[in-house]
Amino acid sequence: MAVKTVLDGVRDAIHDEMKRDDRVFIMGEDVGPRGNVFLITKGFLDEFGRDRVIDTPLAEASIVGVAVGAAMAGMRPIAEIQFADFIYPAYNQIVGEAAKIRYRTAGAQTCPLVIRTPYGGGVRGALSHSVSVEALFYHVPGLKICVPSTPRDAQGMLVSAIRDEDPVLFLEHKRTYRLIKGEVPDSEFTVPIGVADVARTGKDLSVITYGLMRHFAVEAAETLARDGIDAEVIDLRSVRPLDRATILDSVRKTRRALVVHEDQKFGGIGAEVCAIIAEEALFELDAPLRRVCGPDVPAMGYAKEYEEAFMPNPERIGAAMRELAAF
Amino acid sequence: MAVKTVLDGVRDAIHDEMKRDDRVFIMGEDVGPRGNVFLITKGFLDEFGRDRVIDTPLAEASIVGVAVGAAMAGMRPIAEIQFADFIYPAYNQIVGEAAKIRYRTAGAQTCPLVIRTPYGGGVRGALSHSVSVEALFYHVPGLKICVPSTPRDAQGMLVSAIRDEDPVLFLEHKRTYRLIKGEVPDSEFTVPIGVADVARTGKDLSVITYGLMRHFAVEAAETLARDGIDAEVIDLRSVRPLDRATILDSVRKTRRALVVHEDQKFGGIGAEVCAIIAEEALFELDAPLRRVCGPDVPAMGYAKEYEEAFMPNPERIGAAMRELAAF
Amino acid sequence: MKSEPKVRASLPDGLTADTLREMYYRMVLTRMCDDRAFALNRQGKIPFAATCQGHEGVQVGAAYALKRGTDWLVPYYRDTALALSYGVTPREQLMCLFARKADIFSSGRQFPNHYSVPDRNIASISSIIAAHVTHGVGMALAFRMRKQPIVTLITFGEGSTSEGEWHEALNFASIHKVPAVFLCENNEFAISVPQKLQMAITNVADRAAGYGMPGVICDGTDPVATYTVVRAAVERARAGEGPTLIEAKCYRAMSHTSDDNQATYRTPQEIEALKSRDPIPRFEGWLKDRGLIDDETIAQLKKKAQAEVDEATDWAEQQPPPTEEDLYTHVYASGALS
Amino acid sequence: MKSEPKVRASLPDGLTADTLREMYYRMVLTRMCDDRAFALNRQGKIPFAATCQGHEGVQVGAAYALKRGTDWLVPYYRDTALALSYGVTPREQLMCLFARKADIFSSGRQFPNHYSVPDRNIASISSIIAAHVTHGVGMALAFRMRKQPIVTLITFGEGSTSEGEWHEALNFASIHKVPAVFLCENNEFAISVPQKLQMAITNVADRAAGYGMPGVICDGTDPVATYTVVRAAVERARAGEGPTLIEAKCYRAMSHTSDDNQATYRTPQEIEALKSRDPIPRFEGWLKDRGLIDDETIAQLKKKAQAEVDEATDWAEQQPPPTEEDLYTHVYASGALS
Ligand SMILES: Cc1ncc(C[n+]2csc(CCOP(=O)(O)OP(=O)(O)O)c2C)c(N)n1
Ligand SMILES: Cc1ncc(C[n+]2csc(CCOP(=O)(O)OP(=O)(O)O)c2C)c(N)n1
Ligand SMILES: [Mg+2]
Ligand SMILES: [Mg+2]
Repeated sequence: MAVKTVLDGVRDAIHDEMKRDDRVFIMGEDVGPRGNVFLITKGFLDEFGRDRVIDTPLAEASIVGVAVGAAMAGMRPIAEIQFADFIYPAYNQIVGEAAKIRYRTAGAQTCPLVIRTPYGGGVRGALSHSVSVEALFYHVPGLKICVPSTPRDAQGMLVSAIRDEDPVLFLEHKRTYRLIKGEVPDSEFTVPIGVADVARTGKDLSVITYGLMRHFAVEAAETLARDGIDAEVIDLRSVRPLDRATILDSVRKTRRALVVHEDQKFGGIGAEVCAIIAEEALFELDAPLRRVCGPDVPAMGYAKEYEEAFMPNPERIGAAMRELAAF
Repeated sequence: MAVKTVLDGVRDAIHDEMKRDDRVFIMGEDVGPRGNVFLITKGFLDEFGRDRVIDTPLAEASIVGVAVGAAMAGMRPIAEIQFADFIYPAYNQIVGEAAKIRYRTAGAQTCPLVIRTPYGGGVRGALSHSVSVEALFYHVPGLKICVPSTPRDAQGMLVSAIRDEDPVLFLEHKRTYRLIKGEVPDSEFTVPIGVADVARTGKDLSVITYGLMRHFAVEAAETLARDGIDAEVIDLRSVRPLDRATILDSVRKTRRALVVHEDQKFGGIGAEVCAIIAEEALFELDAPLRRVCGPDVPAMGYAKEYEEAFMPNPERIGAAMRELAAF
Repeated sequence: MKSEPKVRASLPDGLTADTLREMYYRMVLTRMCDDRAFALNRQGKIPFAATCQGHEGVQVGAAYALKRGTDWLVPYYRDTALALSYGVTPREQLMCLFARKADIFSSGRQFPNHYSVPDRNIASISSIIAAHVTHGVGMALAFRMRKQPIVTLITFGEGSTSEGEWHEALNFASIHKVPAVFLCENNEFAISVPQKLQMAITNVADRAAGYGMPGVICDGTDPVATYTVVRAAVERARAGEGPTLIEAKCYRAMSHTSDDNQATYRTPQEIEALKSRDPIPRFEGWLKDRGLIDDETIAQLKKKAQAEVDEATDWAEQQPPPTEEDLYTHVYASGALS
Repeated sequence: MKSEPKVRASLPDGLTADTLREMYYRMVLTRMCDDRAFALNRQGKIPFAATCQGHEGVQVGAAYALKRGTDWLVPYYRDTALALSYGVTPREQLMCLFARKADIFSSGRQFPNHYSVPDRNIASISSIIAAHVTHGVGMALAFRMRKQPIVTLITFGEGSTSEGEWHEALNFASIHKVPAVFLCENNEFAISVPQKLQMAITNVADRAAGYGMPGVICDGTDPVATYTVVRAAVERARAGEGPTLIEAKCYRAMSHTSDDNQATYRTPQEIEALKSRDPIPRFEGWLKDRGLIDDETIAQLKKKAQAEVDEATDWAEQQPPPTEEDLYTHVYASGALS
């Protein structure tokens, strides 16, 4: 197995699927000669040509809308939104259109589309290059939403997303792109959408998380392990569908749950995770549910101080874990 | 006190505020001679003139965007989106812009704007005229979201919204417009944003709800009262800010909570309500939390059968209440 | 049918006398479907109806300019005549009005006229104005990528051209020279908003210059005039020369939909005056002038259309509605998830 | 300053010799601020910098065409010269680069150059391209409603004209004849995407026809040429005659931002060739030709600008950053809620 970054995983998934299936193509801003702002599609234009590597105008609604039409006509487009913060102008196409095409035609038309976008903070992206958008979309039936955080998951889930028969919003945490390295199978593989990953097995409490925070939670768990606190860390990997079974199994075992996400707390993914636990496993809990999340302010600021104050880190996560374990 | 419909309440609030404050104006599709598709602004054009009653082009992003600019320049615009389903093209302006202006300027610029729109089902509005959009926005710090359901609340909260210094998304359940009648003070009054209403006092369980469902929940509670089950019904009235204190006080008293909303369940407002209860009052509960909500399908269909199957009704709500009370 | 008249040589390119009569028949059939929809709405049998009265000329003309079975149509909700001329049957149309389970457009999920008839190359649309325009561009892009000689016709009202998504669609289409034709059915109103409050220009076609594509105007009450310009644009698109924006000037005879009342924003005189523009008697006159139709044939065709619509109504009304279980189907390929 | 030359009579309307030298000074000052930002970025002192090199002409020209203290500016992130010519000081500019707490634009919350300087009539913008264009229209509408004789200048790149929101803004502005001027700084690239992949037209100004407003082109490397057309448009707007779309042809000398590397999509020859279009030596030549400046004055002004930028850098660097508590302020008028 090769050691790759998350960025490598994303690139290889797109690349290999484009080679495998000529219905797959990519469109977005600066995906051509520039090779995407993170260099994900570097070299693709030369390899696949202008028909399949389309530098679009600066217009997100049409990036998604044109891709929706192409998907309806039998292609497998990958629509790239340069930064998640710029997905808002395409909201209508994603929520009002793509997510409803199968349903509104009673299955006669479908929309096998991947919308990829880098999200999240920790790279000094300031107010409009740091947002987490998953909670703005996860309420929408008809969409699937992936939030992988390891090179293997990024690659394997993106392949699954491209082969999926339904629209998938694929969120890549931009801080993980180069930071997170890991082993990835050399031969073709997929990681299914909708199955959480138990990133660390433990018995004292469950940390339910995803994205960059998976890594921070595992780091915190390792630190706590030295003090005899044995935490389980669940990486959701997709927030719609959400793997209820893995969450509930873990919580029933540990009887304590902490949800961690970088995204703001109020109405975030943690809300639904808590609701599911409170509906299904309330009497199996030995402690109240807890959430460690981004603060309920409009966005992450540019100054380092804002970014640091906004993002949960291993220390803050570890402190909450300790408290919960001691409850 | 006069008896009015919700529609009357909305109209009177806009009308009275436009008379009181010449910074207030309304813009939207068909608000001019047509007087809005529900006849809310009927006669306004004659009374206030073309400068303050603006029939806009069919272009929602600019309806909100122009209003945002006018608000930044000191006006108090009311931007109307004809149906909530058409708010998606304006998502960027609401979420990416309006909600962040105060924060991003550290208070130097503000955006006192009301975005009003009719939402919800039960009027055979089919797939694109029935949506509930509150859960697509309530995660957004910087926004306030009102969901009044009585004539008094509609009028009083809309006045509060127009006078608010921050952007308010004001959602009017279109089924309540003519269906719900009630007494409204004759003299000027406001209803604060962020304070829930105890629609019915009870001791056996708490039903936490809003919008049309408030009325269905009260109806169900009255039916159950005949069998000696005494339910408390909390009408949230605004979903951001959310009145945590009223929710928690009620749940601590009744020790059982049911959340009811028409909007789809997964990631809906009920998720956050459940999470708050599970964080703050877990050991005060005698039963698991429950939610009765719209189903996790993309939208309400046109045929009566879809609509009826989608929307919670007093019978379904009552059945869940009975079960919970008996737990 | 009697022998064809001498003037035949002067028929527009590509249209035979039979085709012209068929076009006339489609206009009449549509009118009857349209009237039936409103009658059913007044009777409380269906909650909603949209009208295309005043648009029959542009729609029938455009439909016949396409290569049926090959070209795709991305229509809008006012395109009853277009759909009925492109393979949709009166039964199918009535099924959607009644929102029956077997409604082929959406199984009773969408408002009438929101389609999806993939076996006849008609796409699905939502009610969200202009959202379908980029879809049409994407479809055209896909056909071109696959080297299929398919042209995509995308229709919309003049009000729709204010939407940002419309702009993005035309811009993209022109840069990539996709084989699409944009057809604006300009009826001068977006619900109650007159054109002068929708745009500061007289001709929507003038917007084409901003995208570097030709903008053409035609008389949308005249099916032959529309046919001619649409056909030229379709040929241009098929030849790889890029998209065209066509503006067909027509009018809206009735209120926006059964939920609207145009008397609140149009004077009775204005509404009355529209009658003189009715495309059906106009086209009748055109055909008669050329000896292509006579009163007897007209009466016969009208009777036939009425019978078709009556039969379709009775049949559709009898079909079963969706059931509660139908609510949960087709959420994902794999069923319902969450 | 020595006595003014004889050619004075031929100066452009509204511009004195002093003003022209001041304009030159703003261009030089901007260049030095710009170079400083990149130097700080390379030193790892600031994480991000945007450049306006190649745009100084259009920006300084436009700024001087406005009535400072009255007219409003709704700029975009590349408008360093515009801001520095409209009252923003080098200290303020550097404070935003260092993201200090007392940064008057955003208290260190936004990327550099996203403004809000309401006391000098400069609006706040986000990084979301074209979202500010409707804001400018709304501001202009508000000023007109209040009968204030204020003109709003709204700027953007040519790439931004592809966004749906841009289209909606121009359409609305023209229908309602709001007192706004739309200024496109066409530098031929949207990051790496060349104009021909952004639009199928050569001149952005051609888009104006679709909105029924005048479209004017000027040489954006020439401050005087830009001044002249912007001034005419401002007068037109102030007179209630409606908005104008101006396209200033300029170029981008450097990579898009400090995060970009234009060598991946532009040849070295292309980049080299841009140097001949540099607005600063060009304007120097123009001023010298007219006897309005000499080498000594030039050297003096450059020295002064350098001193200003040095002082501002040292000062700004010393200012305190925001603290953790600052994260929670200004969420709502009433503080933080949820
Ligand atoms: C995004 C959106 N906004 C508003 C509406 C409501 N609406 C439906 S049709 C219509 C007018 C459309 O006018 P036009 O495009 O000219 O078509 P016409 O109905 O005149 O044929 C409006 C405003 C909608 N369906 N979608
Ligand atoms: C909505 C949105 N999409 C994409 C981006 C990323 N982006 C930032 S600047 C830019 C190019 C802008 O080009 P243009 O408008 O020509 O202005 P220029 O930078 O050339 O001055 C892009 C694509 C963004 N900031 N916002
Ligand atoms: Mg129209
Ligand atoms: Mg540019």
